[in-house]
Amino acid sequence: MAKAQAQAVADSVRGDNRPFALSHFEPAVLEDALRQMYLIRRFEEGAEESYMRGLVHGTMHLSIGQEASAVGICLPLTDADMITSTHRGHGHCIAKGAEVKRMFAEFFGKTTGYCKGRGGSMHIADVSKGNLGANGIVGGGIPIAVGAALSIRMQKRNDVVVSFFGDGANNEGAFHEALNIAAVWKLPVIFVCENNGYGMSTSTARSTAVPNVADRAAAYAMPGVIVDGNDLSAVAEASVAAVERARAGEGPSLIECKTYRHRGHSKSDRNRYRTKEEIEAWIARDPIGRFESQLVEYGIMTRDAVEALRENVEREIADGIEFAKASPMPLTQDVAMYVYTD
Amino acid sequence: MAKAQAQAVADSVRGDNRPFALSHFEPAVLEDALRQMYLIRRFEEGAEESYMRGLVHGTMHLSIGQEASAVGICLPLTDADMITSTHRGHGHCIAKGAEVKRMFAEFFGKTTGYCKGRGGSMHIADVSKGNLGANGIVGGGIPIAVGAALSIRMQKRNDVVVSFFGDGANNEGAFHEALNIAAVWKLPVIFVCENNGYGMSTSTARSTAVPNVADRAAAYAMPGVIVDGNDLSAVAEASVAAVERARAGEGPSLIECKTYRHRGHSKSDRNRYRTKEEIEAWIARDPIGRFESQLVEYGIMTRDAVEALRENVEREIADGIEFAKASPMPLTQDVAMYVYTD
Amino acid sequence: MTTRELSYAQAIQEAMAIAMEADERVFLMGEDIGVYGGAFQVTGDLVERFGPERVRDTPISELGGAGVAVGAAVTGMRPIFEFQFSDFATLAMEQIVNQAAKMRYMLGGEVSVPVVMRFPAGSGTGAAAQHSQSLEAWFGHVPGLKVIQPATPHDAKGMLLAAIADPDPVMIFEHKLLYKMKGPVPEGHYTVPIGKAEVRRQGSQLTIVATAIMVHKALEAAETLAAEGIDAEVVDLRTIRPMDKDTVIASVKKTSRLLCVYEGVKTLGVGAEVSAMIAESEAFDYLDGPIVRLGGAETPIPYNPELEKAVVPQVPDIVTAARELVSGRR
Amino acid sequence: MTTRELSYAQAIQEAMAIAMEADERVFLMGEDIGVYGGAFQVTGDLVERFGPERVRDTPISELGGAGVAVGAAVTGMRPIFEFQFSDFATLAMEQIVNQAAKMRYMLGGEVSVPVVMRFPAGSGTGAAAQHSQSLEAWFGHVPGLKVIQPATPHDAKGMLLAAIADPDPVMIFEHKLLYKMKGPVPEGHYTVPIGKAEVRRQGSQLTIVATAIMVHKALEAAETLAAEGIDAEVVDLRTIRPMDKDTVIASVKKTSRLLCVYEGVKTLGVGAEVSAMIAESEAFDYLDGPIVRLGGAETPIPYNPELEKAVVPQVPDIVTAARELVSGRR
Ligand SMILES: Cc1ncc(C[n+]2csc(CCOP(=O)(O)OP(=O)(O)O)c2C)c(N)n1
Ligand SMILES: Cc1ncc(C[n+]2csc(CCOP(=O)(O)OP(=O)(O)O)c2C)c(N)n1
Ligand SMILES: [Mg+2]
Ligand SMILES: [Mg+2]
Repeated sequence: MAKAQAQAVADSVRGDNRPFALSHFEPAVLEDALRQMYLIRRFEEGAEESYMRGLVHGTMHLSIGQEASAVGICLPLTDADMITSTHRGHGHCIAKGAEVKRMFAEFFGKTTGYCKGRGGSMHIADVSKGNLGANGIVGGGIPIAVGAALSIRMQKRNDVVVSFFGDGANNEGAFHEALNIAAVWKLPVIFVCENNGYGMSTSTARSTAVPNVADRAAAYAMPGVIVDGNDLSAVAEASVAAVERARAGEGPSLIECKTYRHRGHSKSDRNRYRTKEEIEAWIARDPIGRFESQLVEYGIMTRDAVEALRENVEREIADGIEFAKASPMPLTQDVAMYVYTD
Repeated sequence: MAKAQAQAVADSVRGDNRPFALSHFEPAVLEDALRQMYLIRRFEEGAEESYMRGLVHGTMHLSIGQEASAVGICLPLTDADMITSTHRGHGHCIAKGAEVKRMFAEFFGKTTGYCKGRGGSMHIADVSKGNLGANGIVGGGIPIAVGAALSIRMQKRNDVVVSFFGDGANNEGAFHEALNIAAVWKLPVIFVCENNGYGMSTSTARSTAVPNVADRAAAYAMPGVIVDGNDLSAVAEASVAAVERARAGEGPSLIECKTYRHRGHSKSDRNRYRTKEEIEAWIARDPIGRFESQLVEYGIMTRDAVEALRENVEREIADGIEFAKASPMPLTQDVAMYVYTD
Repeated sequence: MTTRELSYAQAIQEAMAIAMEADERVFLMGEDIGVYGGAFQVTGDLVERFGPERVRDTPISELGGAGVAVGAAVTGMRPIFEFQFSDFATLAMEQIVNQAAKMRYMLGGEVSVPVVMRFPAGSGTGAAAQHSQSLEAWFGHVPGLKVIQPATPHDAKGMLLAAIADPDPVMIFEHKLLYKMKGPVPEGHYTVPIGKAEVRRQGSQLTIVATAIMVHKALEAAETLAAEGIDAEVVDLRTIRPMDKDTVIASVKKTSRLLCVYEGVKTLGVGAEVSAMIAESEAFDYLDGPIVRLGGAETPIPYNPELEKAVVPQVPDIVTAARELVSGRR
Repeated sequence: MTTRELSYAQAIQEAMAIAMEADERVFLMGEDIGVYGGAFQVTGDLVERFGPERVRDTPISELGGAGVAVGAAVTGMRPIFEFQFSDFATLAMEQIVNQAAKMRYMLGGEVSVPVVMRFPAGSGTGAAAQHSQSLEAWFGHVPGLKVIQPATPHDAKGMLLAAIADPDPVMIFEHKLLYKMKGPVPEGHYTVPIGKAEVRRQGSQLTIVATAIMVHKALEAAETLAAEGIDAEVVDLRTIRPMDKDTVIASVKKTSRLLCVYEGVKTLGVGAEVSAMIAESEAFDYLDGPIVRLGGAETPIPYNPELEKAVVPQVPDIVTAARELVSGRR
């Protein structure tokens, strides 16, 4: 990722009272972050529309409203760093460098899709960029991330792993076991809880004994920080600190991004558990608009540049959908390919 | 249990600087507590000897050195209160009121055993006294205890449930999920970690990210207390407080009893992970001698009474072994009995 | 008793409501079964009728939730625990298999474990490999459990009511594609016995033993076969454990040919047991040809809809297999 | 290559040591496999030789541990994960079945998952219902996994070395009562292929297909039968998934009779698949009698030693079943 080459200019600008990300990363990196946020948003809107038109099978979980978390966390990562993702994983995938055309192709079940049509939305991945995959099992990716971090340690590399999961996942045994193992072994992994207030219909208050998921970091003797998950800079700041800590061999961290999903849980949600007011209040705090305003306000981008970026994204989405449509379906006689390696 | 009728005399004796249990419980209850500690010790020594002589099959896990924890925790419990126990569960079983003769019979595989020879040491239980059973699965009893507490709540009863488990168990997902559910639902359950420093050969420092298991109570917003698990009074004090809290509808607690097992983990232990010095230091802190001295010192029992009590225990053990020996073996044609209810 | 048309999901919901009305020990637990109504709207609005204490949303904790249900069952309650998808049973096998199934035995008969667990199962919804499995065979391998797989709304209601009344742990596998299927369902309380298969169609030339959604595919195939002059008997197995040997044996003795159709992975799936049970029974001597199985392909369930269809038996596959079997080409 | 007598446990340990010497990606994980040497002393003193980074004691966290092994495997390592008892796999089915087995498929072939998991299994040690199960059939039902069950020290070493070299997840079921059994084991590196059964004894009148410890009981029974003039062929299945159909079919075509012997619960156990596989194969036409299965009883494993013996097939049971089959009394 380009942004991975970002220079830490923050040190040289002490006294700078711009938001962290703006002083820490090069303008090109910041522009790219905005581009990724748009791309995620428009990708998901495009996927939703394609779903309505019957081009996409099954269900999908949209992260609209949560883009700052995906992009902010991935800002300090290199292509050699890895992530594990969730059922709500489109944003993570794009933030970790995937191409939307191959994502659309996957959603359309095509051979050119990242998973050759075998995985779909819930298993979207771009392994070449270090994304070990979305996961249909809540909490399923967390121990896998710890295993990837163990590989890094045993292979004496300096990379890190980020494990994304939701607030609902923090009540799974897998969360507990994985965080404990990572802490005992001091592995380079960053646990990122995207707390959007609900696991499906169940609010964190009704599911989780503590007010903040980050409060549980104490049970694993690791730092636990809470950030405004709709503020890209705040997310990036927490990520930079945790990534540095991990690269320095000081062990894992837990970051909780407080955020919100604008859409229902999935395609089957009657939305009976959230009020209109709550949803609207969060839409007003849309992470994309906030970051865009910051970039313009601090002179990193002009309005025109923002407009051009948006247009580029539109084109990328339209081209991606065309690519996906034009791509071939897998042959049914190949259905058993990839079950085993050979 | 007789001791359950104990009067809370503590309030009336403010300024009393005797250990908590001595001021809180009637002398008869205290005597019985000492008797139970002896009974556990001698039962396990008897079981060990029987094992050596080939009368007992399989393996067993002795709790010698941990008697104060089992007995102290069960002191405020009634027969309507329930427990779930562990692979190291002989002490819990006796402390919850089981008869040693039926325990020996079970170990000998006889029809008169608590489990009619189907369960053995690892599944020892006396359901009539509220003991839902030892468990071969580390952490397996913890969610079951929460379920029993849910029954109490739904049946509008005023009872409580104690779930015993070891330090090793605190790294199982079942621990995490069960404590969280109990806390969210505010159920009348007391989680008792008998921290004997090791899960098999693995020390808590090598297995657990926090120094004390009780530190994890914060992750479930419940009180977590650490007690000297070899001090019966200290254990009883923590238990009384947690039981009162649970009966008052204030929800679960976590108690960590710091203790030690004198013997190896099971019959297959080469004991390569503990030093002689460590073991000897703990033997010097034997909970039975300490409690016995307190009773004599504070005039609750005379040395002669202690001696008589010991003799009674010897007789009970000897009679129990005779009973077990004389009992019949189950018939192999009955092997499928008790698989289903009918 | 009046009979109405209800969907399979409605029939299950009605069974739960009847049991909860009749017995206050009965309650429901599961993820998002309250205000959300369950991932497949099976619990629907029951929370409004019975309140959140008896229609209890759990945290996302399958192992803990199953264990809580087991603990409640052992101590006097009658919990019905819903897994959101049967695939998540993989997180709770410990409590189901080591605890629920064995507790009565290990404790020498001193307790019973009257828990019901419900598992939405099967493929066909585009949910891919981790949300589409058919794992009933695993449970069928576990003594202490009962395992049922109703194929119609009528049976779903009656077998669930039988399960709730059963003193032992009963696992009920509900094929997701059946939830919207409608069929006649009597009002009020009735039970359909656990452990009894049902002959859905009489026939003389071969026996098709099918489970869950495959029963309907087998019946459809039987119509096609009938048009070709092949007279197939279709047996709905209904219970995986304990299996109704008598009904299957009697059918095979009559028809001399056996085809097993099931969606779970073919190897070591339910049809393996049906086949082996017949091959060691007195019906063996009546067999006029090999015992053929049509089961799920030896792959995870793929996402692409065409691939997804290709990995489970379809009506034409059943027709072809039956035709070959009867004509002696197998 | 020199051949020595080693125990089954020593053979496994030697395989691990050879692999670790040859390939630094190979490492061991599990509960108490370090200084304790493993519950069955299989890892023994390997921690002294390879250090605690490569012989890695885990907390008591089967699900997390299995997941860590999967994650390490996907990212370039070759972990061997020991379950202390196979029964605890019930806690880790999610990672094994939803992740390890399906990850390559779900990701369209972009990764492999070269993890080996070792499961001490079976009854006979007096450890009762939660420490004595034989659950290999469950794993045999899962595409994406390979499942092996070596019966001799020779095969234990060779198959484990094959498993470590295999790019896909391999589950190895080791019967606890075999650990102390001795047999000839060549020095150095060699592999025994996954997916190939082995004819342990040639015979003409019936085929006994057996797994794990039952291979030895079947061989013993075959001696008794030989004394009575009954000539049994004994096939050691060795691999549950993928099953070696050719060897079993060829044997049954020769002998015309099939007896399956396995310790796991009879219903839906490994023998169900062996039986069904034959009943649908070309060997069906060669069968002279029903396919008989001797499997574990439909009970949890009881504690009492006599009861414990009664629930798994013993040599006299095999002899009787074989005699009845050959004499046409079955
Ligand atoms: C083990 C498991 N249990 C349940 C589900 C069904 N499910 C899918 S997403 C979800 C909610 C997850 O909540 P959270 O972790 O907060 O993530 P979010 O959807 O809010 O992003 C549930 C219950 C699942 N996929 N896996
Ligand atoms: C789920 C599970 N994993 C592993 C084991 C094997 N095992 C039995 S006891 C034990 C150690 C338990 O340690 P702890 O909880 O501290 O209890 P202690 O033995 O010290 O009383 C282990 C690993 C088991 N029985 N169950
Ligand atoms: Mg959420
Ligand atoms: Mg311990």
